[in-house]
Amino acid sequence: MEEEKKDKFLAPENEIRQVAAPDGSIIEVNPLEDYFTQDRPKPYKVRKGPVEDFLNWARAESLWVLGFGTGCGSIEIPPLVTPRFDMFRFGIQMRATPRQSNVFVISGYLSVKTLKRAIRAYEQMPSPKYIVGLGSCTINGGMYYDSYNTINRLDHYLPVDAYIAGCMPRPEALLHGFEGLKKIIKAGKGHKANEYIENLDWYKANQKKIIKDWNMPDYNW
Amino acid sequence: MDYSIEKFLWSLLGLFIVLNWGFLMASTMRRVGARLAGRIGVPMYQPWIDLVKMISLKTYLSHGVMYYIGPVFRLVGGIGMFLFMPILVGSEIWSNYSFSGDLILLLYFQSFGMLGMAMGASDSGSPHAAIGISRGLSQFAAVEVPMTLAVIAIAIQHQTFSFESIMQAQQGGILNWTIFTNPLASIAGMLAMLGAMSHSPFNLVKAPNEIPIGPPTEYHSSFLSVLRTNSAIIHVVEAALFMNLFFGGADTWFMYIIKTFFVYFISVFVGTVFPRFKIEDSVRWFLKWPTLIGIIAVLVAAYW
Amino acid sequence: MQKGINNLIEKFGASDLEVRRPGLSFITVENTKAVAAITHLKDIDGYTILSLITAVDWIEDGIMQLTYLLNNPEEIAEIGLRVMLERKEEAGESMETIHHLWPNAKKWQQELKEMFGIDFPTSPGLNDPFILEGWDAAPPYRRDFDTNKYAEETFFPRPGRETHDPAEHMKKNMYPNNPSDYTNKKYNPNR
Amino acid sequence: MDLKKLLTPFTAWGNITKDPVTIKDPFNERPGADRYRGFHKNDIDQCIGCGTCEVICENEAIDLVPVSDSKDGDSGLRPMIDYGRCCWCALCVDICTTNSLSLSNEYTWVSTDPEDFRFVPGVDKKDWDNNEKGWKKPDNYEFYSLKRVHMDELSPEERSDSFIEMMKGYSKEQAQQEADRCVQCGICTATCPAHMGIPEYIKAIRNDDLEEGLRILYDTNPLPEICGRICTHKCETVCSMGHKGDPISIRWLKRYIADQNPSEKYKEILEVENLQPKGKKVAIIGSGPSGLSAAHYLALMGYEVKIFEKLEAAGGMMRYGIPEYRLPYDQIDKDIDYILSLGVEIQYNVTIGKDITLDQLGKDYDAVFSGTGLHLGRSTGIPGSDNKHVYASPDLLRWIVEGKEFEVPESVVVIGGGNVAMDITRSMARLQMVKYGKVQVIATALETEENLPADLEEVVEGREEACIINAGWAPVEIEIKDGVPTGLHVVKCNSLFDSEGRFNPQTDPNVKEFWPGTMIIESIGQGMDLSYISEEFKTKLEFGPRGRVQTDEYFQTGVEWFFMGGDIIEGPDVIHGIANGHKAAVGIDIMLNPEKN
Amino acid sequence: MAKSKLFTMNEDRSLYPELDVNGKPIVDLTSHKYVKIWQGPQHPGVTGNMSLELTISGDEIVESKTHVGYLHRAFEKLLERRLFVQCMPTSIRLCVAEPDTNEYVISNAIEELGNIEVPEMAQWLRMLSLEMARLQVLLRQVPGQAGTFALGLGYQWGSYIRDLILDSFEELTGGRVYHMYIIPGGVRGLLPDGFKARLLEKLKLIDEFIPKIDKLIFNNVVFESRARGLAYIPKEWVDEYGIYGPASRGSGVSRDVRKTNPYLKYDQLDFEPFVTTEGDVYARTEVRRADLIMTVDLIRQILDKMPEKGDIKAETPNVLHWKIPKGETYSKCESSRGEYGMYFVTDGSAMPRRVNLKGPSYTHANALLDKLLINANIADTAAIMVSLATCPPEIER
Repeated sequence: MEEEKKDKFLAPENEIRQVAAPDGSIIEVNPLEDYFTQDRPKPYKVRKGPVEDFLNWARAESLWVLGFGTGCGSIEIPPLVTPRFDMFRFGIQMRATPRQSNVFVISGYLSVKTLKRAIRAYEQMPSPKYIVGLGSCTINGGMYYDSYNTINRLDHYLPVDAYIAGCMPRPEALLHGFEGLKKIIKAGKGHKANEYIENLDWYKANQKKIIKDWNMPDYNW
Repeated sequence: MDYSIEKFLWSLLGLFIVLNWGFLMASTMRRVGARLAGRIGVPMYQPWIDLVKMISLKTYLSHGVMYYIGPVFRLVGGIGMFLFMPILVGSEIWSNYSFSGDLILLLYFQSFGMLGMAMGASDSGSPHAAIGISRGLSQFAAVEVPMTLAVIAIAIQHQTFSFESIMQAQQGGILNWTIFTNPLASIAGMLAMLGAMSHSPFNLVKAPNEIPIGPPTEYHSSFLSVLRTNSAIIHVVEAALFMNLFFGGADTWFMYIIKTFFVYFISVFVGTVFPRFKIEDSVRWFLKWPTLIGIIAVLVAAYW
Repeated sequence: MQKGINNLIEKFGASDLEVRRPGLSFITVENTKAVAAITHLKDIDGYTILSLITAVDWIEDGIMQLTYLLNNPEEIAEIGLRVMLERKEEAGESMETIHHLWPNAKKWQQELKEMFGIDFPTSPGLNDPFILEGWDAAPPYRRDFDTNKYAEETFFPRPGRETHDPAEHMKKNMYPNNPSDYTNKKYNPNR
Repeated sequence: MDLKKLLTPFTAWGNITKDPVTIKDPFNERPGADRYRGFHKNDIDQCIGCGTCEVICENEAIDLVPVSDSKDGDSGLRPMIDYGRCCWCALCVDICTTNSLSLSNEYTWVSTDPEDFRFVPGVDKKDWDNNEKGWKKPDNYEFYSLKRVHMDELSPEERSDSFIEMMKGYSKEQAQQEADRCVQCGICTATCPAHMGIPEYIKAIRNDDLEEGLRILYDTNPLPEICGRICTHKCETVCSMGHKGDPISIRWLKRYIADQNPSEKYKEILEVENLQPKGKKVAIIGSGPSGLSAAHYLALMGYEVKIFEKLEAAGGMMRYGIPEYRLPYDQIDKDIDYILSLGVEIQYNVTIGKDITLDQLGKDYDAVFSGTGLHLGRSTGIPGSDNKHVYASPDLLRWIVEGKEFEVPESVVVIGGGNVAMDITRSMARLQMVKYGKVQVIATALETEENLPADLEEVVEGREEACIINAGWAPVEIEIKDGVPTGLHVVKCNSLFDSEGRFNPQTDPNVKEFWPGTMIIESIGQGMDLSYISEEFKTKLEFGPRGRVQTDEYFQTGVEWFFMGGDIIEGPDVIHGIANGHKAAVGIDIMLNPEKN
Repeated sequence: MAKSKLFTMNEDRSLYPELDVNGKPIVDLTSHKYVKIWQGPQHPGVTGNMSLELTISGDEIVESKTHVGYLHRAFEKLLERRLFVQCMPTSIRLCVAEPDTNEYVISNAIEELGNIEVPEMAQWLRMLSLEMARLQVLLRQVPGQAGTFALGLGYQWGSYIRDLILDSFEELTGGRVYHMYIIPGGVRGLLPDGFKARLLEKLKLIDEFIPKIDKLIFNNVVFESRARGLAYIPKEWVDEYGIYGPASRGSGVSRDVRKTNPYLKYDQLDFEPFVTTEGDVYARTEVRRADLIMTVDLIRQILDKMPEKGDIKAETPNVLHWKIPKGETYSKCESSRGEYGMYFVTDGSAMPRRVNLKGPSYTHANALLDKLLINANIADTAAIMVSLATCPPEIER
């Protein structure tokens, strides 16, 4: 039954198929296993000492935010990169690709469909990485608490470092949130990424409970 | 050529200065752009923090050997350009490893990093990187044409392929600069520089609007820090290249900094107020006006 | 406007005309004649714009109403064409497609199929996922789908909240032995 | 290539000379606007915990949590807001019935813990509690009507010479409009002595389901017609709508339900066809509200009930103490007839203690309930009050009902400012109008104008009917000339209670007045008559302050089978009587069926 | 550039994969001639959280498919369990860029079915908030069009003025992005003291801003070369594909609900929507630029003609149990993107029976965008999307 259900949602490009190798032999390819790694990620070592403090300081003063507007909160991101609020002066910059970002602003509600992409983007970010939950929706469902398509509690699916209250939070509130995040990082507490990896099974179980077509590897490096 | 340790250390010091100047220039230019928009912009020291942060990030990603080597190639390209070009004119200490045919080598090194990047990026498996690389290579090929023509014109003018000689020939007054002695070649070269600097309107390679970041899409943490280091070096070195060719080189570090800043600023000056070209437009553009001017410059240099 | 409505009534037996305001009327057409009526409105009466297609689930009456809103830009008039389909318990009502009249119609029909379970045979890409991904419950816009229940069961609402009804709370604190509780529940079996 | 278009973009570099427009200190420089919808504030002293904010919140962000004791008009609950739900739309502020809730212009709250974002504004201290700015409900903007729907009434001219009921009752539209104003908080239910399901029956009116409304009424109150007219409506004093505007006319809405249901359909609506007889008998002394209420609920429980009434008709004070223009007799009969139709027997003209002793009753019946009420008028005891032309209001009111002949003088002075005083004042005014065509009645009250114990509308209507009502005067002496009073001497009364809240009127003897009148009516309260209880029996009862018999929660006295309720225990008003009777009925059932409980 | 050539390019698919009977291209990805890439949802070039599935050959798009649903919150379902007044906070979040149109259409539908007459003062205030909302959108959109070609300077300037307009909104309504100003029966407040003067002061900034972007954007040779002839929409498509607002006015079809079905007090204002026939991205940007100027003018007119005082809200039944008799209506207004409508059905209960929102993006982003992207360069996707002003939340709702 479980298998059947899984197959139902498998995208065509992820189906097990036979391909011709360059030498002419036919081999079977299971994209989900062969093209992606299924290895469990390992938590990184959290060190202590002045060097680590210095690195934490650098991490805090150079926040690269992933440009992924997951919800309506993303409307307040442009004011932050434009003259009025200008977050560049605080060392906060936008990046277009998850590989180069270390802060993920979940801007408001996450539909199930976006959650899947958000998980993927989050897992692709290099550690240590941070999540800022924006607005009521990430805390307890907010406006859409009774919608069948939006999650209620972000912390069940991704580890969240800081929450900002508001709907919409003003740009200043966002800057406050980043300031708060900086404090957390400088205090050496910004290691939620490890928490995610240590509790991966719990997170994955939660994620899989609502993402019905789990046609992606368990962990996206 | 002198292969002593002392020489090597001097070059290393030069590299260090150039690297930091590159970072400083990058943040300065960003602040200038920000001011134009009405913003304050990044702090001056932001690139260094970014660098430390990028190194501090953990990596557990593998895309294959070429993926690792790509940034190294790129850096080698940048450092190579630096090493084989004299820094200050007439200075033994700051002459680096320049030799009589270094101009040719430099043109080669310009493409070296690009090719390394191409291999690394295509190994990263991201289609955006592949698109970016194909754009980069085609634009580079187009830029090379006016660039080479300008270099040839200058080489003919000065009858040498040595930087040192070209720079020496421009000493002794502002009017001796190539830009005044050979304006056509200079124009062709400067237009090519706009392409080489990867600034708008010729920055489709990295166009974050359609292909996020382009070739380095998949690069992160220390890989990206290598790329960042390289781009800091290469911006200064590229600027120095054009400074040496057209603006008489520099005889002191102060002049070096001033002149590279201005040469680099030209590309920023243009880039800030123009949107970017599509790749076919930019290729067409380079093969049209700059190339035409370059050919004329070569003809003028050869037959006048 | 009037001409189009007259045509609908005379040629297609439309009924239940409701003039909401000058320039906007709603009218019911039988489902077998609907596509013909829409084609007539588009090609002859000048209702060239399809503003929307949507459905209303009248679960009590066993009716699934389809509304086609057509706009006539020349006369500045809009007609909402109601088509009453027989509602089925397990979704799967069927209606003729109009994607040949407007290219956008196929998207609406795709959405109706996904959200209401209404079938439009031969409409291209009808079964492709449009909005939902991996949805395996009933079509969510049908009235019998309870979104609050689904959300509570699926999305872990944050625990620890408790509310008090003022009247109940005051009763508990101020007059726990209300005689009417006694007389109502214990002694009057009719209540 | 257009050279102009190549060069003009460079003009943008002109901007380099301009300073950045960035806000230098984004955390302090730009506070929220005056109307900004930031975090919640709540004036908890003003808040009554009505929960309307909870109902309007579309995000279910508001919970009501207990923070203090419940008391009349204050549920003791306060809104707790979950900022994991809130969307700062401020509908809760706009609908707040007391205007206690508002928003500040503070807007930053960052936390690592998602559980942090819940707080009770006003109780959990926050930085922004004293923030003046922020969203408040705009003027001229309400989510409901603050004005009570006016009930049609007879004009002063029409009513001043007749005892026809003056309030005409609500029409359907009026009733629904009035019912629409209710926010259904349920604060009133606790205050109502009978704890009637007020929000529920108002909802029934809105839904135009009057049969359901009647069922709800009879859950707690078997005399809706009567209560719908003359109830003291304590509920309206705590109505949450009364904080910003007029309270809901709960009493008139109750009357509307009762009026609209024809008496012949009552049994069908109330589904009382098949009552199961229990074979036990209960006697009830007095057919006032408490007695009737007890009889009703006992009858519903299947007891055989018999009422002993001293007078000729049932209703007690409701019939004999309240003038007809407020409570027409046919409406009393409607309620009483229904109760009698449940099988309740009633015997008139029986005086307990005289015709039958209480002990005998106790032997004949399984239980006895006594609701004999307050029928003795109290006297002020001032000089001249022992004159025979100085009357007590209960007697006069009863005479009017009974149709007893007495002389209506041209000028009357009434001592008292309560509802009974108003009743007698206005009744006398009517009688004068009939007889003389003019009115000269002066009512004088100790209390000041604002604190008059009578209902405001009684005072207003009385004045419309040309009665003079003077507040803040203490009676000193009744002047008697030739054995007939000529008037009342009064002095200014400044305060009624001392600093400790004890009754201690302070008068100013220098400010004097004289109200002329040939009849003086004392209406300052009533006393009970317990003469029907033998002295021997009294020894078994326990007496408390003011001579009242002490009972337990279910109005059971020291004698197991003897229950007492109504005005003699609590009150005096109808609704307390009804509540007492109801509870006593429950107590009797508990006593008689211990195995069931 | 000759647009007729581009038009035929869109039609001519001889170089590119054949189409099967369903109009689907036959693309063999294993031929290495084509690459399939996804733009979005995590992608800086798409407008909002949506994605495009592109099959490309080189830099040229061969086939495009729009994917939406990343922002689906089931508004229409949620509104079925909200009281009428509770619909307001929920429905304004339908489109974050311009929430006021949502406020208006749903209020208007409720008032129409509930027979509520809105006081005159409230109508003027509503109009003011609608126009201010349009202004703040256009301030981003006009220079934002150049931003899609990587000329971000104008966008930065425009955003600054937009922030100032949002400040005005904050003063007027108490909210920066979600205003919650229009409410069934009226609006939630009069103009604050000195508001008029401050707003007029800000409008002067826009007067200075327009010549600046004229020089930077409209007189920019690179912008012109990229925007001219791009994504040409012929006049015939306007009805067929359901194209509204600036997109239709750029193709020579004047459609403006404010003119055709005047609502509020628009009939008392003097304005004429700008129409051009070029039909390309440049034309649409020009239309928006003209709209920006017109909106500034309209706000001045409104402030001028507006009464000083008046009722802000009609008396409605108690919102907690306001029931509206059975009925249906389609309430519409002109948003910055075009006709914005709401189909509203009531059934006599206290909650709507069915709400269906129809924003112009629904038709723009689906069939039309797919068609316009064929044979376009992937570098132009962002520009085409922005020129159509696709707003994903109003597609999936």
